[in-house]
Amino acid sequence: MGKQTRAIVQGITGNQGSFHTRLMLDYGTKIAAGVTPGKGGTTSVGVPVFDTVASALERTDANASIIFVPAPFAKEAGMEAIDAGLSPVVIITEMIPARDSMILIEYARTRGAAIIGPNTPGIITVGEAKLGIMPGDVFKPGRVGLASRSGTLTYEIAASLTHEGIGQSTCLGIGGDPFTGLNFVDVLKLFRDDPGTDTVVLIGEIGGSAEEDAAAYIRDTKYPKRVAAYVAGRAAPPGKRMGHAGAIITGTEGTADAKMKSLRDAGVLVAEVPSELPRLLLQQVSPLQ
Amino acid sequence: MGKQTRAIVQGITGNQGSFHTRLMLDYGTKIAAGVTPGKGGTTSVGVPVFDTVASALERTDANASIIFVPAPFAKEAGMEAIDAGLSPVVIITEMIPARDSMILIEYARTRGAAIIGPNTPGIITVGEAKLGIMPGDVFKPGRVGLASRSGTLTYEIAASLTHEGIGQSTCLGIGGDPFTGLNFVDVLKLFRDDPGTDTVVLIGEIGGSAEEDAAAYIRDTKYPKRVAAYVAGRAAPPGKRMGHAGAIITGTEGTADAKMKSLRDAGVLVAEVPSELPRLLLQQVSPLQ
Amino acid sequence: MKLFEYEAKSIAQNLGINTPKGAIASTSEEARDIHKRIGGEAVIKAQVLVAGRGKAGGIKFASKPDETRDRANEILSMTIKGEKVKKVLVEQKASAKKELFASIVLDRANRCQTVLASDQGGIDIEDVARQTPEKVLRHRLDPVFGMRSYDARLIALKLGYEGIQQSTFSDFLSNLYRLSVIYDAELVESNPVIESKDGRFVAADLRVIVDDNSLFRHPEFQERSKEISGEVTALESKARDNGLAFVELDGDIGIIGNGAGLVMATLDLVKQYGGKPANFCDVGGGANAEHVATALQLIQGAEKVRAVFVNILAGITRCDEVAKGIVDVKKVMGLKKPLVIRMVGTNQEEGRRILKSAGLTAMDKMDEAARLAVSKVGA
Amino acid sequence: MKLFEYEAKSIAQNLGINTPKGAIASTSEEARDIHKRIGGEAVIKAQVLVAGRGKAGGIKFASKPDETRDRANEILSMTIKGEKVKKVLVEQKASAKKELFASIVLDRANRCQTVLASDQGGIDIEDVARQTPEKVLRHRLDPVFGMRSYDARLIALKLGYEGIQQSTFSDFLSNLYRLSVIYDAELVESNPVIESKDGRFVAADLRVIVDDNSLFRHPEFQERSKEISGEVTALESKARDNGLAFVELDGDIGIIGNGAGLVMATLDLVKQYGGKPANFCDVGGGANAEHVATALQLIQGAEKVRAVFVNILAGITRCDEVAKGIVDVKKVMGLKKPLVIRMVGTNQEEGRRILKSAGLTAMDKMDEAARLAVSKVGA
Repeated sequence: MGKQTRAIVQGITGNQGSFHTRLMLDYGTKIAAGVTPGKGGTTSVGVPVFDTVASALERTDANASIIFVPAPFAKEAGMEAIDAGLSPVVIITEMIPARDSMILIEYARTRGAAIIGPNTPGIITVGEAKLGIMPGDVFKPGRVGLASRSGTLTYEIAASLTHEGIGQSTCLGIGGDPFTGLNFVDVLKLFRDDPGTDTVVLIGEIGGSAEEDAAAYIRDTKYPKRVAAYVAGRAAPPGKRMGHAGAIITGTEGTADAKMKSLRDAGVLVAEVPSELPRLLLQQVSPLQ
Repeated sequence: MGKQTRAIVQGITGNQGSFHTRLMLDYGTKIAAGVTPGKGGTTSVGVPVFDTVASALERTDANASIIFVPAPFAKEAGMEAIDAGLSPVVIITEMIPARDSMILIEYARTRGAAIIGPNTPGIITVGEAKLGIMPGDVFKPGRVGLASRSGTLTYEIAASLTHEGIGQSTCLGIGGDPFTGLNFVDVLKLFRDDPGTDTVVLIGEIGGSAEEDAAAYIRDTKYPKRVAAYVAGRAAPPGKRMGHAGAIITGTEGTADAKMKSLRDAGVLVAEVPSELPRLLLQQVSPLQ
Repeated sequence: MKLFEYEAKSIAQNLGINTPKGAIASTSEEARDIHKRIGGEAVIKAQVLVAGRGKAGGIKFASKPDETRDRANEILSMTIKGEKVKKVLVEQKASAKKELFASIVLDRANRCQTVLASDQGGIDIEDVARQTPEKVLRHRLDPVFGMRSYDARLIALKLGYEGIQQSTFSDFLSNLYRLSVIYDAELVESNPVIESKDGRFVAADLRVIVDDNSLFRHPEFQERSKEISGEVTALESKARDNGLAFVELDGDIGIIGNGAGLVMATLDLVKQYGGKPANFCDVGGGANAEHVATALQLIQGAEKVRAVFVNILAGITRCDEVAKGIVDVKKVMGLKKPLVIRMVGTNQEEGRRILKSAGLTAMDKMDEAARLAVSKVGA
Repeated sequence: MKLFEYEAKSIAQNLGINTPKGAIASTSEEARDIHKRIGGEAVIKAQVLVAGRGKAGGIKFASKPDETRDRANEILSMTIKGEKVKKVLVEQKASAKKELFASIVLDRANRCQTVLASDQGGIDIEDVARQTPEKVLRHRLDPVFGMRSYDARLIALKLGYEGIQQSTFSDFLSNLYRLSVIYDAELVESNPVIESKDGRFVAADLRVIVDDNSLFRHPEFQERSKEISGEVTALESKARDNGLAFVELDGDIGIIGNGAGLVMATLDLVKQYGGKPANFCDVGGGANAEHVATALQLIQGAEKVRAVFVNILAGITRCDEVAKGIVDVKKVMGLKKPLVIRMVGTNQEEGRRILKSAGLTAMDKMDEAARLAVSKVGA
């Protein structure tokens, strides 16, 4: 992701699709084409629109996709992008049936494509390009890589880092759904190999075991970069979905406290409240391990 | 395939399964275990029987499978073998629905397993081991690799080669169905890299384009070994299935004459009648190209 | 969406899954008649969506129809964890040779469905999993190809079944799996599965949760999901009908925010500073004035709420829209509870101007705002 | 198994595929009544399984019901390529804006299903493919995931459709694909697909061939596959009922062998030496005496057969069983035609002993045996 990214916007003619295409273009993102079935031959926000991804690629050159299509069509839109060899495929769409996401993620895995999301704010290479719906102005270039399960909370934390003078390299949402293409472990691997990133910030929440898995990975691989984290949902009761499809404590599994403990035990700097994150990073300048 | 092969027999307790397990053992094949659902804990022809391939592999060590289960269950039996990491998977079963074979073959392809068949007599590494139902005594060790779409005709031709003193390295049936795991091109690749094989004999028949594809491959890659072929079905009328599900001329496609011409044009020695094959090989001792 | 036990069993029966003989009753007389019809000893089970009905007395046994009537009467007058019991399921008590546990869950870490099974059924499976994890078998299913017969058979084998019982149990599992696919279930759980003396496997209890996101392709459940509110409180139901992600909590500080993560963090902050949130309310991305107004009206209208904290980080959402919504409520019905607003981001200046014109102010930092909100309820 | 056009269309209608208004008739009066009911101009089509009914006069048009009765009468008295016409389909003649071609075939080389489509419909598509291959679009489908909406849309786009017509045609294709999956069809072909003036796509003709190997999971076709013998000759039908792979040919030398490839090679050899095979008959692997006897009886019973050539390479099959079968026929009904036997392999000595005891001998080499068989008919 960066200056070399040229994206297709699937669902470009919808409200969200056209609105955010404009904002992505404003941020400097290269948008090669849009795709909306039945709207081929038109343009949206100045971008040429095609009926299918394959026909778009006959006329333009792209290597990534961002998807805004409604949930019932998102699985096939993702497959279409993957069949065309696009990667990453950023799926903004929320409320996709879990079974559809499960199958799509397996489809991507077996074909070597990276899916970001679903139900993600997207990904931003700060100062270069964004494939997503995040407000560009809360970020500033720097060396912190940030991955999150939520949208607005990411902007909140990015803004507070920016405010304290801590810039970011790449920020992305892994998505708020039970099944996501990239998880925290995948993202940690990417940041490990990214020379532009010194520190990784993980913003987790209740439900599932993505944070525990990340903690295990950090511990087991003696992760070479500094990691800090915040986990939302300490005040959430069990058995209730807190907005995100994936944010639910089932039985005694997936509590914020358990996640925070796992991360701390793995040497991660864990903030009690979001505003503590920049303070932790400013205090602890050098990598932990 | 050879002395290192240790096979699971799926469907070992059926008539065909037990009969041919005995013959395979007699030929020197190593049979690690048999699998028949519901018959776990028994033995068949002296071989321990398990309920599933996975449970067989907890107790024995195997790397290949041969399948005799009835057609309705063959797709899952194949998947079971592939999931267990077995390869090749030799599918003797005939009359498997084409859709099932299609899905199973894709399953194998994406998981890196080799399927021989379905509707194949199997494979024999002459003098070492056989996973199949061919009579062992028509073969004799030598340097001719033989691949065929039919069973009995293979034995006929192998016997005639043997009779003329021409031994074989490996003989296999690719299968008489429209969809087969290995096709002639795959087999040509395997024989190209086999130091024990000098000459390849292909026994084709009407229907499909396996022979034409083989001819194109031989021509395009300047295939380094001598190839001879016979194609059955010059007397077959169009639109009729000649015994094998795959042996059918559709419209003007898949005729024996067209196949023979393609092969000849690619430099293959093409026999008009089966008995001409050994003569062709004896006349033409050195590789063509 | 959780299904009632009787709904889940009705679906299951159509897929060839054995369930105990029985029927659903809305009155104690109906319950008695059902017992008469099915004979034997009966079990009367409260049909509620909350968990823990057994411990709450919502499951009773009776050997005679009149006794069933009395027990049904008792259960039908109960409220279990806030949920009024409206129906009871009357079933023949099955005689078990063995009780097992079987469920098919979404396995988030492995991005697939996973079967959990145990021969220690009928009791709390989480206890079993904690105390004797080796007693709970986990078997992952291929995300695309699902449960093949050999998957089911291997599970049956590991539970100790041979021969015909192996086939019978694997057929039972295959049918549970089919149910999960056909109905997009995020959970299918039978606890206990009863192995009867004649060798059949019977889903004595059955829980099914349908993926809410799949309801667009299950028209049969769309109406139902609106009708039955047992799972949610009246306030939650009202909020959700208005398109808000809403969870009622037992505190006194009403919370409104945009974005699930931010709202969760807001609850955490309030709690951190000694306050108790009254709810989780996410107005979502790009919320307009009307949305915000609805949320504020609902929350300040709740009796237990003693202060309201609005926390907005505007990205797609615009501060002017949020401000308009708040000001509208003030104008139309007045602000009934102390209000703390934190609002930053897109169109911040315009938003604050609108607030100011109505005599309201917004803060910059969520920490400070949270602390202020907590102080409003005197904590 | 080929379906009749009216069967294919009936299935198609249930899947939401448009077909012309019409119905099936067994008598000319029924045909007239159908025309009365549907109105407009009618097309009367012979319902046969053989190809080429159009050229054979099996498709006629009529503008009045009485005319339809007369045309139906003519067609119902026809025999097309040996197949007696028993039913006609009477349909309203569609007014076409455009005629297309669409089919979904098994793509052997690519091990998947492939869609063939063209905007040159209504004519022989093989001619189009030969003369202007660029007019026939080929689109492969994923073997596991099949036709996705974007596959269908891309095909529609390449045929020149935009906007709403693109969706309408891709829905039409998706339904043809669903038909191929639900009915395990090795071929679904509509030629022509008519684009009507009001923009609908209508399968004016429809061919469906169901994979014979899938019949075990299509009980609805199992009876039908036995009943309807239009596709096969009487002799073929009888042979297949007896478990023989059998194809009738137009020569005079009856052929019996074991293994499809060997039998094909035997036909080739006979032809090579100037003979004409009367049939393809594969008794299969492991055939027993009874099997062989049945085959021999059937073949020598056919009037056109002037000699019989039995070619056995015994592997799983045993020579003694084959010999027994032949000798049984000789004993029971006598050998009615000159018989040449080539028999080698498993239990060869025992087999030859049995033959010898009945005064028969077997040869070693198939070439020599074929030559001898040809000489028996004086060729």
